[in-house]
Amino acid sequence: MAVAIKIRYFASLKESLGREGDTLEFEQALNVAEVWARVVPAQAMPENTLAAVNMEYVDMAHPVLDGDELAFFPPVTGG
Amino acid sequence: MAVAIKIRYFASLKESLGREGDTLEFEQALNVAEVWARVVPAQAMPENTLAAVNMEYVDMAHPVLDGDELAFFPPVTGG
Amino acid sequence: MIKIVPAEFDPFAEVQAYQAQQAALAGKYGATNLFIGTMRDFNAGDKVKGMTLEHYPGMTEKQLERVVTEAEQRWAMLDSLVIHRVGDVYPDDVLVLVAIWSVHRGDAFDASRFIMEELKSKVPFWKKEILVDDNSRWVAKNSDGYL
Amino acid sequence: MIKIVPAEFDPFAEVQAYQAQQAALAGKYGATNLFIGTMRDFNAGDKVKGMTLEHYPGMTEKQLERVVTEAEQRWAMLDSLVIHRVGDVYPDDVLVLVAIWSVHRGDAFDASRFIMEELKSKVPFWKKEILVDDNSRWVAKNSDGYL
Repeated sequence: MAVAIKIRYFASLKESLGREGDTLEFEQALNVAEVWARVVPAQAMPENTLAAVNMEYVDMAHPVLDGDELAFFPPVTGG
Repeated sequence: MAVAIKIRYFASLKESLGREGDTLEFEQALNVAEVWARVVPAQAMPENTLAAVNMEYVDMAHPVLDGDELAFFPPVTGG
Repeated sequence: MIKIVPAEFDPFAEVQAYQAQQAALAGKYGATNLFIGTMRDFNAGDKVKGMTLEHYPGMTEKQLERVVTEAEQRWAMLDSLVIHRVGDVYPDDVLVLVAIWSVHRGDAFDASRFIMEELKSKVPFWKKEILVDDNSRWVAKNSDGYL
Repeated sequence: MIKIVPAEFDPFAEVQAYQAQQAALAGKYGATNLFIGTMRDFNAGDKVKGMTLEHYPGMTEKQLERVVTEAEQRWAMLDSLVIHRVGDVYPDDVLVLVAIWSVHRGDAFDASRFIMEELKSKVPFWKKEILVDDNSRWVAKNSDGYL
């Protein structure tokens, strides 16, 4: 059964990748780190990259499910 | 040589003594506690009473000099 | 209340207006603490002429709500108002306001500081600075506010 | 700046006006903390309808100056404004404002809290509460703001 997810990039990560996001369909179960390897195969994930699934922080081993919105971004610098 | 000082009372102390202050002249050297005993002989100094000489906090053994303004008051409760 | 605003705002007017609307607060709060973060014209040794504040619509609000709820669980807060600016900002513009109303001062101080530290370390906002030579750079990391 | 005022004041208007006059602050401060103490309509389990704030003219200012100077020696403050009300006050009246401007937030938070604790424990002000039954009583002691 195919799983479709949406991936979003923010801030310096969005700039360095040159795009705001990706979509990905896959068959076998993937976690956050594995999604990165699929959508950004040419580049290792920058150190300190944060990940969120459906707007909640997750670690890199978190499984990604059908319909999820997965976001990657650098450390936050608001305030 | 006579020494003359001014004594001031504030807040609940002023109310319980029924006056804003006293003046005192004396010959031998007195400290803060001894001044109290002279001007309020009928009443022991309430626990927690604070004293200031010339608007700086002092302890009860602090000597009082000619022209000093000595103040007695309860714990402060501003803010 | 939490607001993300794309235009300049006056933190004092916001607090006055908010407080005036909260009838339940009248006579009940003894302490109000306001923290206001303002854009400086310098950072890390360089002059800065402007900044863009990016956020993650949806997640930013969700994480801010979580931070305020956590503060409410830890301290006796009567009310709070948090406003954060996004978009293009300039020196002297207000970036963030955290206002807390409480009965006693310790709660207002503690909750304000907690919310600011959590906001700075966990809520998705990112600053890109524009230097006076028109070069721009992303701010890499917020400092710890206790140091 | 330190002010002892015998009439109602608006802390927000005071801070806005003061800040607007300090040309040297523009662009230099990243953090402003305001602590505002307001009269509640209750204390120690009783309804309170008014209060008289007594002070020791001369010593009050002197001790407040000392507190602010000590804060300036301990933290990197750019500026400060402290206003304390005296005389007859009523619920919802502002009693005290402590505003600090600094480059970084830690200094503004720490200095505000320090000044409030010192003010509450060392600066000569005394509160006499008037209860709803017209009985009055002196407040015996301020609580520790860290508890």
